[in-house]
Amino acid sequence: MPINYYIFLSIALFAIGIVGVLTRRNAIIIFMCIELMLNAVNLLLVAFSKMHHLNNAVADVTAGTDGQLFVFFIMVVAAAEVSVGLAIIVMMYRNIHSVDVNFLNRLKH
Amino acid sequence: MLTQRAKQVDRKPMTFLESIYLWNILKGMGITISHLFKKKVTINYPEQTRSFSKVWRGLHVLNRDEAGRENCTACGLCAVACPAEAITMEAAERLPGEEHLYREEKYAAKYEINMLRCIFCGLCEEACPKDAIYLSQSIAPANYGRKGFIYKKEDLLIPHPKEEPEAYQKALGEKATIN
Amino acid sequence: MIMTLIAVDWWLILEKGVLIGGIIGLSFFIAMYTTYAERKVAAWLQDRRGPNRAGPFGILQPLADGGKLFFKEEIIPLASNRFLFILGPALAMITALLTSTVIPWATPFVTKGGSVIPMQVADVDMGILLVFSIVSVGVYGIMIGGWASNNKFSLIAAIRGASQMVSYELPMGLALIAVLFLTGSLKMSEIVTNQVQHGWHIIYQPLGFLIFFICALAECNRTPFDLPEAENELNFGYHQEYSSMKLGFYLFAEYINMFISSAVMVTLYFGGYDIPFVNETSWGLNSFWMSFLSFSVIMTKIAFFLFVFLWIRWTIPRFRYDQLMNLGWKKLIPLALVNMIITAAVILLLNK
Amino acid sequence: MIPVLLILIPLLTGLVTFFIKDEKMARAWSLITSVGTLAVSVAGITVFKDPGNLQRQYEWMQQLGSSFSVKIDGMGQVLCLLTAIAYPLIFIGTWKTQYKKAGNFFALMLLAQAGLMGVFVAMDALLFYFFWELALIPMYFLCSQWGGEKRIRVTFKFFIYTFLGSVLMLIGIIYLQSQTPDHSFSIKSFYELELSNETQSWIFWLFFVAFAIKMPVFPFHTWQPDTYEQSPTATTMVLSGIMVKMGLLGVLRWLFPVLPAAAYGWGNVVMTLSVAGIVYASLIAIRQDDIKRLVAYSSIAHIGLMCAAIFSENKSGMQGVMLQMFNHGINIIGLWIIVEIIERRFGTRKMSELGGLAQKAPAMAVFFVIIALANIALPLTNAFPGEFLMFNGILNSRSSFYLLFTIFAGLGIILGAVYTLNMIRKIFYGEVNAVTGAAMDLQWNEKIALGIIVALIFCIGVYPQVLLNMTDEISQAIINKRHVLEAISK
Amino acid sequence: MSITQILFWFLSVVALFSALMVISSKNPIYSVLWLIVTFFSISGHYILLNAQFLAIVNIIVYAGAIMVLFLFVIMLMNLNKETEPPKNRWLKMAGAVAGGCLLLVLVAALKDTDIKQQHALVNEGNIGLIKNLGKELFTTYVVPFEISSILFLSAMVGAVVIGKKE
Amino acid sequence: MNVLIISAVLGVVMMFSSFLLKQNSTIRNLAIAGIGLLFVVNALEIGGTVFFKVNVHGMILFDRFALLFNAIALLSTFLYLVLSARDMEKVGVNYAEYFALIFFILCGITLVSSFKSFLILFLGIEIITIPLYILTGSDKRNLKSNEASLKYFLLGTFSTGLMLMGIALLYGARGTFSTTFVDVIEVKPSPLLVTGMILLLFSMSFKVSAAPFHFWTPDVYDGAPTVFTSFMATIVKAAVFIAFIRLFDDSFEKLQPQWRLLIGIITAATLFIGNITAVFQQSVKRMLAYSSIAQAGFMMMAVFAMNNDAKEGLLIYTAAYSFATIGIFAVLAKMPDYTFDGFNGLSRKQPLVAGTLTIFLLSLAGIPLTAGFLAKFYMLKAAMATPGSLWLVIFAVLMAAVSVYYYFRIIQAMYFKEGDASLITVSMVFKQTLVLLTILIVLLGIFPNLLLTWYYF
Repeated sequence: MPINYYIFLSIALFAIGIVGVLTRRNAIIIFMCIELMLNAVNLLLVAFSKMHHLNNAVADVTAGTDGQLFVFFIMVVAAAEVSVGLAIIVMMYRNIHSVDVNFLNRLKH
Repeated sequence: MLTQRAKQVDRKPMTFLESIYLWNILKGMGITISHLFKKKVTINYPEQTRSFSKVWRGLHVLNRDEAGRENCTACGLCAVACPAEAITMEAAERLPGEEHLYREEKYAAKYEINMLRCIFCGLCEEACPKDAIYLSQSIAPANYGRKGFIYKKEDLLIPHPKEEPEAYQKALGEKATIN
Repeated sequence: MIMTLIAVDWWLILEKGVLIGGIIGLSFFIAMYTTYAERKVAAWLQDRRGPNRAGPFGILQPLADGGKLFFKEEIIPLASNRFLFILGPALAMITALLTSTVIPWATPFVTKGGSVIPMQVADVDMGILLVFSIVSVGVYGIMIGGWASNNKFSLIAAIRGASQMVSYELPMGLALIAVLFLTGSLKMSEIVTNQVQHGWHIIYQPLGFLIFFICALAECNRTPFDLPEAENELNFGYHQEYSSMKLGFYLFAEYINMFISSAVMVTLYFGGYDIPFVNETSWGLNSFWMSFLSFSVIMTKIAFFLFVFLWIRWTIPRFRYDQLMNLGWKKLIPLALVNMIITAAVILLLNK
Repeated sequence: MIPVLLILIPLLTGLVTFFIKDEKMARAWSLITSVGTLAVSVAGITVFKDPGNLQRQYEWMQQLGSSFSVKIDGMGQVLCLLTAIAYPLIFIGTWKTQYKKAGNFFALMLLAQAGLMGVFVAMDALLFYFFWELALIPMYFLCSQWGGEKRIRVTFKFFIYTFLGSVLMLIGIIYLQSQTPDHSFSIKSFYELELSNETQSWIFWLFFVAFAIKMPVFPFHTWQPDTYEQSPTATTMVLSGIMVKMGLLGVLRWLFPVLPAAAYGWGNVVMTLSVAGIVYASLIAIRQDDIKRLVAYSSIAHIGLMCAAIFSENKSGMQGVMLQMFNHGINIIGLWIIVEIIERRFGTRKMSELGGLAQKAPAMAVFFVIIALANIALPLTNAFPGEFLMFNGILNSRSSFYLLFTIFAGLGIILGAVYTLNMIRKIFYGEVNAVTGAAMDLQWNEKIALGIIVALIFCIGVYPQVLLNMTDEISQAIINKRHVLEAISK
Repeated sequence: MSITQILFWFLSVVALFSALMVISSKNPIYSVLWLIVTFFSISGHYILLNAQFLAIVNIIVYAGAIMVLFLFVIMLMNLNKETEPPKNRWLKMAGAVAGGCLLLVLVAALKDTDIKQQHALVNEGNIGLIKNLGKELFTTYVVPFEISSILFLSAMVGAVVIGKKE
Repeated sequence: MNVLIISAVLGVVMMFSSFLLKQNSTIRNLAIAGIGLLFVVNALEIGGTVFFKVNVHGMILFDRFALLFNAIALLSTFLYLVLSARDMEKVGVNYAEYFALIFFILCGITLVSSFKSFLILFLGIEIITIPLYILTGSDKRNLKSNEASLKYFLLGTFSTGLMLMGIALLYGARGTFSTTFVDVIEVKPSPLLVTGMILLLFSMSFKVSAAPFHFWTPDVYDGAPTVFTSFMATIVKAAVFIAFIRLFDDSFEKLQPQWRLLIGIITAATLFIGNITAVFQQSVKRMLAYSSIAQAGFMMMAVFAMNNDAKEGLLIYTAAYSFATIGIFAVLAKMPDYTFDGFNGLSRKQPLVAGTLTIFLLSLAGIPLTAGFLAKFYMLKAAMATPGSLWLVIFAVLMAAVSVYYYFRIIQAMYFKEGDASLITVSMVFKQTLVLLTILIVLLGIFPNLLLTWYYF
């Protein structure tokens, strides 16, 4: 597959994620859109890793492995982030019974 | 204490081995598996019925004498004795020419027992001076409506000893031998 | 386009199709008869006889049950979410069936032409991990169903079930890692081959097996971990609003899960299709009988495990929810970790 | 060693003063130490004036190219002497003024003195900047803490103004440093810089704004009257008597020789501003009723004259400025002392409420008149030679508008005479009213202070040669440097 | 069109469509479900790229753990109803436009990248298999691996701090 | 390496201490001793003693710059704990866990100050931010704290997403995650490279709260418990700046034409927004938040200039800024009233505290003889060395002059206004530490070589 396709696909996913972050008000959905962004990155990294593998496999059999490992690390971190993030959201919900980010304006005054 | 099976409750804190329950679970599983090989106590009911005890009180039967005449004189003692007030009846005068049907001059034109109320205590049997009602060894079959549980005289009457002797004998059951 | 179609290895597709069909059929069959066995075993353990009316010894009972479920009225609650309400049981069923893809059911079958047909739908490199991934997705069936019912008991049950499954996946995976230390591969086929060569893993990993087994119970929502269906607390659990075949799917999915998890356990710890103490390859059986024999061996082992599932169900009372979580997080996970570390240490020592 | 001592004595004694709780003690202690500083300063001029004593260099922040390099040149001598004299005068003159937390007050005063001394002797741009700010901070605290009602806002304005100016200067300093071949901040490297005309011209403003704010020159002066008015008088004395000289010194030492082409190019503009400032400040001063504000505006006018004289770019002007820096400091301190007395005695600074003081307090009247006349540069007073030299300088400047500048500057002098005499008339003559009725004459400390000032006024008025000798060499050097560079830049 | 290409386009369309549904669904539960679909299609892409390990891990971690948590939270909060009050339409539009612009900019920037002629190896190459990844992970990348354990520890402590009732 | 490993271990120790140790004071002392230990081992590493020889495969490099910054961060943390550890008790019940999180953050700080691979950068930043989300929200009953935490979390993860996209694009262009730039840049660099670089720039700006990505900062700093605001506004922010400059120094130096102007604009915007908005604040805490943005603008100048002076200066800046801000926050945490008026007349009640506070504020404002001046001086000097940057420098000093306004408001309140501000009990140690901080600031302000000699050791 031409690498271009993967670049555009993941950028599109990334942009969709960003649009979600910008337009939605529900904290959980915003968070999900962020996860979507991370996944777009993951896809791109894997595609690149295979690209580099194709280019450099002769010189280095493991060429491109690092890209996939990075994806692995991103997943690991995302898992940790989710646990913390949801804990925060739940804590918030316990207090104000809403996850609407538009209510997050108490700090403004 | 009588059975000597009571056990003092042990509230000591559990040791580590106890607290993982493994041994106890295995013990329990041993108990259950041992039952796999035990004799099954179930009876294959319709094919195989369980014999009733001698004193079993089953469905009511309105008795006839040897000649097939009804014993009941509609005296109402059974209805009075009934603690559940399940029995109602209407009396009628025996007309001439009906002597082969009824033993006495008075008979029950209508005799109903509401089986939903009846508690099968057998007091009606005790009260009857004519030996007209007794509790057999059969059980009330299931039914779809309430109506069906109000047993009419026809449902209660014992088959005619002359016309259907086998059915009569069967309905009589072991009661016959007692009497 | 045509060239592409021609280029496809249709024979392979056919072969796999047959295999898949066979396994699905087998799964259904086993599941059906596990319901029967459940009742039978329950009866036996309680000194009863169990179903014996439909057919000789009641062996047609599952068919009767199925028929009954089929012909019952389909009720979809008005306030429920219609699409998800249907999706729930479907997902449960799909995930339950998918798991069987990587299990090697028998020794490979060699045709006359010399081509080898593995008795395994796909010998994936990730093997056991695939099972895990599918199992982890299986949670959705329960959650979606429970939520879509729009009934708080269902919801609570669904959440209980899901959290239970998520929690017990961890010790399960950790216990598994110790096995993977031994085999050095995630491929199911290699795991089995390794056991054929070096003896069953249960010898090396008794503790690991125990943990795995307990987790398998929890994953299948079986007693003593059947909290999602705790009738006396939650009416009927997450499938309370379900009726007819949708309910049937849930129930079936549970039994299929039992079957598959037994198969996985057998494959991982009890040598898969291996017959213990003998070297069956030396018997000189032809390939078909060899496959058949190994298949019956694995099925026997699975049957044993299914029996153990049932046996446990009728022995041990249900856990309380906090006990369940305590067991999972505070006992099993540390235990599994210790097991893992010890295994690793021993392997390192022996290799030195 | 002398310059280091000049900085260290007030710095250390100032820090000590923070811990003196008793007011009397603090006052006496600071007076003694300031006299000590004066002694050192005088020693520097008289006994130990060999270069080895007047110059010191220590390693400090070599990586940045900066060193602790201090030196007292002729201009430094004048200004250090001024600072050293002024402090005892201030302390004596305000001996009776009560301060809350006097320890802190005097400590800050001494710290400011250390900063001022540092500015006057620093021969390293970064060091110069350090002391520039160091002098400012204590002044800010002094004005804000012990000042009048509106002190906080006003002094804050003052602070922001000066700070803004100084950071702009900092940019200039950094830029110049980056241009020096050895990446050094030393004044020597700066002097050796040869920058293009365009570069010079924008850096000029970075520096000049800082100095102009400090002096203050006409459009940058708005902080000054308010601050003088609101500050405690002792602080005002430091501000107007010594601190404004920082700006002048900056122009003379750091601007002119370093950026000669720009100074030449912008000379007309600056002179125009200065002269406009003279007239403007004088006109406003005439309208003032508040003595403090009047003196403040008169100070603007005087400084404007000095600034104009600097940019006249000849030796006469330069020397005049250096002379006048000293004289202006002395005179204005004298004025402030009297203003302080009036304010303390009568609780008002409004001329319209005063009157007839000559009868009640003749000694004060005498002193005041002398000082006021010195302020308008009557012959025989100290300001006369200074102003004479400055006018001479402006008249001889190579600016094509020299005549115009001279006329307007002269107009400023005349106007100065108008408001000064008017002030004298209003305060000391006329009817004695309720406010001034209970007036009493000067007390011993005021007499001492004013006596010294008047003595100085006359001494220098009669024999300014002492100061002229000191500044002769340095002003020549500045001019020479300029001429050399002008030749190059042509 | 080979099978691979067909699969690629199919998975891409599914991924994009479901991603769009994630951000446009009114009901959060649907968003979660659509997101799961997206993850599956991305996993499909991984398989296409023969990154099997990542495909599986993606499902286990994202679909199997992370999204379950999301679903949990949403269900427990009972957000199934349309709780999101209508946002300022202009703001929404602005967000969409901003995102679109970003997309455009990125696409424009990367349109003529020098590597556009290059290909990603599909269906082949074994670097995505667990053996290779594992070897690399536990030799070269062992330090980051250990570091990520610190990350997890901190997340764990954090979740306890936040979640524990006082 | 010493610090990285030992602080991770100490974090675990603190985790367990929550149920092993009963006394809060014991936990606190343990933590402080731990930081002291970390400082010592870091000093040993500077001296060449490395306890752990780990093959990092070129992903981490503990060079002088990193170690020196670690020393600053550890010293700041040490002082911070001495000053504020007691105040953490008021935040919530999980006393030991807070310390554990701080130790974990220190791990992250050592990582971001020494990374040589994007992977480490990513992990380091996450290790820093994830505990910070928690600490921000640790005052669970306080709605503001909750909100701050959520806001911080959402925006933080969002920026992480941007960063990862940037890293991915860079990987696509170069095929490695190493930050060292070996490629020869052609006349027109690859669009992938530039796009990735810009995304990284944006996300790093997010993390250091540079405008226009700063908007989370005031809310988060305001909402977080003051003790933790202190930590995150100083040490953490400084660490991320170190990462920022390291990243751009290592990776993107050759791309300078592409980013110089952008960073210049970001710097100017940060300075402008930070300073101007700070002027209008009524709450000191919020003012400090904006001031931290303003200071970030100055620190951005180091990235902008990217020369040796910038690196040295950033070290000084981090030290100066951290010391001063920690001190101010420590005092603020003891104040019952966070408005400016709350400080009225503090000098009469607590002359020593007010005095030290004044020095801190002067340092932040950049008055000479304090470290803050030299820090700003270095920044200006570094920026000046880059051609065509005069506008930025002039703008920066103008903004510095503006900053004086709001810093001096506190001084005015303390010294010149009437009022009876008082602190909640302060111990002797607290005061002594404040004095120590003051001495450090002044010493650094006069002799920056005390710090910088170690850079060239």
